[in-house]
Amino acid sequence: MVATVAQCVLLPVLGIVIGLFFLGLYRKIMARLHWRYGPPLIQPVIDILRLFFQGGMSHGAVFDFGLVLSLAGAMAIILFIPFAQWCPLQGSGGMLVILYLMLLMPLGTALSGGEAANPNASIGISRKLILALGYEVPLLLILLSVMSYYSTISIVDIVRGQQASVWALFSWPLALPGIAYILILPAVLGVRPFDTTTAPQEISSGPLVEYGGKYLAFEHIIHALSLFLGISLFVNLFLGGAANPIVFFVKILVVFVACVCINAVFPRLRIEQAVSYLWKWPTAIAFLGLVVVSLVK
Amino acid sequence: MRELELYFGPQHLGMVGNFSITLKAEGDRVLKATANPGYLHRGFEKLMEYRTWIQNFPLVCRINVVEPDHVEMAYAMAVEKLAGIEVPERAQYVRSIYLELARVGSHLFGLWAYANMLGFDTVAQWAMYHRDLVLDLFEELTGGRVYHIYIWPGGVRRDFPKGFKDKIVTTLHSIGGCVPDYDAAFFNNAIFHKRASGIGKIDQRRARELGATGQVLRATGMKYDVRKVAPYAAYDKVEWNVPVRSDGDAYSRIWVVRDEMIESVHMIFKLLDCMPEGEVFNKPPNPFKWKIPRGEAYARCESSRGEFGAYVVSNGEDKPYRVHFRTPSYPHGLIILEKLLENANIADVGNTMISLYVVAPEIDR
Amino acid sequence: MNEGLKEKLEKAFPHAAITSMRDTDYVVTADKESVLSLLAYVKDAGFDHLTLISCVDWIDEGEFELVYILSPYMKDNEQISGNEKINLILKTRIARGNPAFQTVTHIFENAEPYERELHELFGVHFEGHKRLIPLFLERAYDIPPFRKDFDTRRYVKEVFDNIPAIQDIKA
Amino acid sequence: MDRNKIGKWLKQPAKMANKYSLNAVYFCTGCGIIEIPPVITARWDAERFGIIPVATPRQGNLFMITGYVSLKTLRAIIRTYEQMPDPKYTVGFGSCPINGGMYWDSYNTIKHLDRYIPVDGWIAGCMPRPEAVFIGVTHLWTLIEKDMANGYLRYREHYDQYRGNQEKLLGKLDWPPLYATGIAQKEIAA
Repeated sequence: MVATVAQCVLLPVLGIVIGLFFLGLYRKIMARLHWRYGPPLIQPVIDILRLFFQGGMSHGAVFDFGLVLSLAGAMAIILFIPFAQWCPLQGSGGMLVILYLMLLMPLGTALSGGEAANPNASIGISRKLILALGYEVPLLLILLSVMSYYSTISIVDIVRGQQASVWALFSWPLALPGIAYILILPAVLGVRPFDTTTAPQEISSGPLVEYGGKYLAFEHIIHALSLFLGISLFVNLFLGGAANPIVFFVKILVVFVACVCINAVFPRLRIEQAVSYLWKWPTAIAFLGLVVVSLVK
Repeated sequence: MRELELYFGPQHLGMVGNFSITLKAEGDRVLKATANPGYLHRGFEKLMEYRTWIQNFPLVCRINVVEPDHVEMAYAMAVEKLAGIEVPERAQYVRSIYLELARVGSHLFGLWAYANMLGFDTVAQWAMYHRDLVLDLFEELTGGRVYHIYIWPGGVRRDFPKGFKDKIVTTLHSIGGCVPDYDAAFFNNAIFHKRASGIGKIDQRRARELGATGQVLRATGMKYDVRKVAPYAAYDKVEWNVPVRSDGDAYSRIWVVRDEMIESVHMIFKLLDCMPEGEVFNKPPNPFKWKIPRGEAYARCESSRGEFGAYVVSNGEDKPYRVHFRTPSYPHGLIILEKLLENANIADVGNTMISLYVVAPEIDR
Repeated sequence: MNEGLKEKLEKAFPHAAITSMRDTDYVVTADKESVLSLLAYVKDAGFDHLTLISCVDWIDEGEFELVYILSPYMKDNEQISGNEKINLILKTRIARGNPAFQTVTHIFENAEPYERELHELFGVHFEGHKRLIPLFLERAYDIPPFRKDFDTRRYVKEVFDNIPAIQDIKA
Repeated sequence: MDRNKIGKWLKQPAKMANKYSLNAVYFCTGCGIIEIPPVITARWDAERFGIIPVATPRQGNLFMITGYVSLKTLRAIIRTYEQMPDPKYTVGFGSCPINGGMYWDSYNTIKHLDRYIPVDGWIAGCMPRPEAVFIGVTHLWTLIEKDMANGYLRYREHYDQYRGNQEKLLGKLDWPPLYATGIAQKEIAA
């Protein structure tokens, strides 16, 4: 019991720390690919600190509520996704809860950003929701095939199943949904070529346009958490999770660096191009995977 | 759907230069776009009437920040036409090389702007780095990084310093060595093709009606280049091609820019090879007492965005009576942009604008 | 063709004075009634690129001079005919007192912003122009700023130098 | 990071965070903007010092007035400045905002920027080179350290005068005052 409570408190903190480390690493790697030195690794922490000391402006109760909702959603998912062997709420709901909670983050941002009544924000929100619609379809198919292959909705059991045999990405029928997941991973994380939501050069950072001060700081934290969550889910489902936190950290680090490299070599897509991409190859492969998995089963 | 009014600029990351477009949009679609210039209006041509002919040189180069050299050239050519000054042959070559270097720098800046607009930081940063190398050359030649004030009536201010030829060659080789990288990362990138093809499409008939020049016109297939049709400086002394494309969209324009850059580099090498020895400067009279006979002249040159012209009127005084600059961004930014943005996607506003290479200070002057 | 054009112009517009200044600049001075037809004529004759519309304030003579500069685009996409290097400078004078002239936007579509600019900076009214709204300026000026009788140095002294520096209250 | 620096971080986290996270509002106010891309990209890399451009004024705390300010831009500058949250720092970049520079006799550019919005530091030159920008930033660091970069406080204190000057030039401004004006203002100051 004590262990569970301690995990419930510590895991979100760990998630934020790792997420911020990722943000710093992201800027550093991008800088190196740009032929420059780059900021110190703790730059995101300095930025967030500065934002907390800067006065922000609220745009009403819904503005605050949406932000809190988003943050709470992100924090809650952490408790359902195993970080190595730690998963405080493993007995309750598994993947289905994760699916529900994952909707909270864009929804909270949409609520909050929409309250700011800036046209750029509303365009950004509509893009965010359309993009979410785009990747949710293949994501659902992928999750369905994984769940039906291991005949469980518990993510811990899926990890155990992989650790007993081989990583899902390299096992025969599950390789197909695995490939589909790799194809949509940049969209889930919102990195290029799928960063249409916050495209600063097009719509002035979209939903974030009216955020300043501590509100923006919270948005940065939510962004960091969402990076951590998206990669953790992938690692747990297809790269066999880990029995050891350090191994798990190394795995998410490798996936993250790969995503940053993809981010560095592509411009951004338009939203309808992004959706038509997401609904074409990833969906087709995921669907094929589902069919094959159900046949094999 | 609700109609939105959106301000694209002046404070906007995707806006290069202080310019603003007011968009009436419905969802993601632009219904009507209105260009809103004037944020950089300084009344140059009025100020020039208060300054002597030579005093105006530091002023004119500020008309275009990205590429001040072609403004100097146009004004100097107009003054030379008015006063009837001859330019030594070596100076013509030096001018050509200098202008082509400016074109390479300016196109790299444009590449930065365009890649940055598409969110392609990597290529943007490379391009800006390479532009800086070109600026280093300018700094050695003229002493200024951005504004050079190098071309004067009667030639150029000073000859190439010792060993400068080799420096040009080395720098251009180091930039040219990265062309395969640029091609692989950017120009042949599938997503760049997806984002740029079909955007801001204009056919040749329409481009002619609206007064397009430069790569906007060349991307529709016409080999119209002032350097070719009305040669000035030393452009008729060497062989070179005018790169064209036929589709007339943003993709073609960016490719024309790329080909032009490569063509410019080749041209610089050829010009360096056959450069004659001699003087580079026919000294004009004492600038404080220099009076130019009554008359008028229109001189034009091909800047990196299109035809740049200077219309100068003198009434026999030591100051110009009236100067008016024809800038390529003027029709591009005020007419063509408005027409192309109708029914475009909001995501393509900056894309269209930068592919037309609209430079705001040129419009406002 | 160059000489041919000159003769043709002289025939069609006997009142227009045509002087060839240098080998590439042709100056045509016309009265203001014949400018529109002249523009339409030279457009058909190949000068289909309106490069610039300018205005010169001849204050001593009490006249504005409108200047239209035209040059030909290439007829063919590939071949240069040699005419392209010609600049046709077409000039006409209008009275300075109440300056008004017809718009040429129906002949050259790209004349629109040029005429807007001249309207704003010189106060020349172009009849038939659909959008004569301000282009550059933020403040209203009594005299349009590009006219010769507008002294920008005096204006700067009157307006900008009269803005006081911020006084520190505490001190 | 040496021990001295860590000590500073612990003592004055707000100041240190403000110093090393200067997020610049990317507003191309004049021709000085041509030197900003080199500053923030590969050759000079301002991100080493935590300077990056941000998309909207609400997210930034450093406002660079890059070059001459025409009247139309002044209006946009005031709006942008008032949207930025405190603390915010303004840097006048180039000679034109200092005293008009080479446009001293232009009818459409303002001559002294500090009469309309408070300015914390100047970088002289036309254009200032990228190195000058970095020197300017290190000076700004010193000012922040010594609590002397207090333009936003001055703006609040003398808002009557600033608003008066702005309205003198631009006519009646079509947005409400940021702070209370008139007698209430003087009470705040007192």
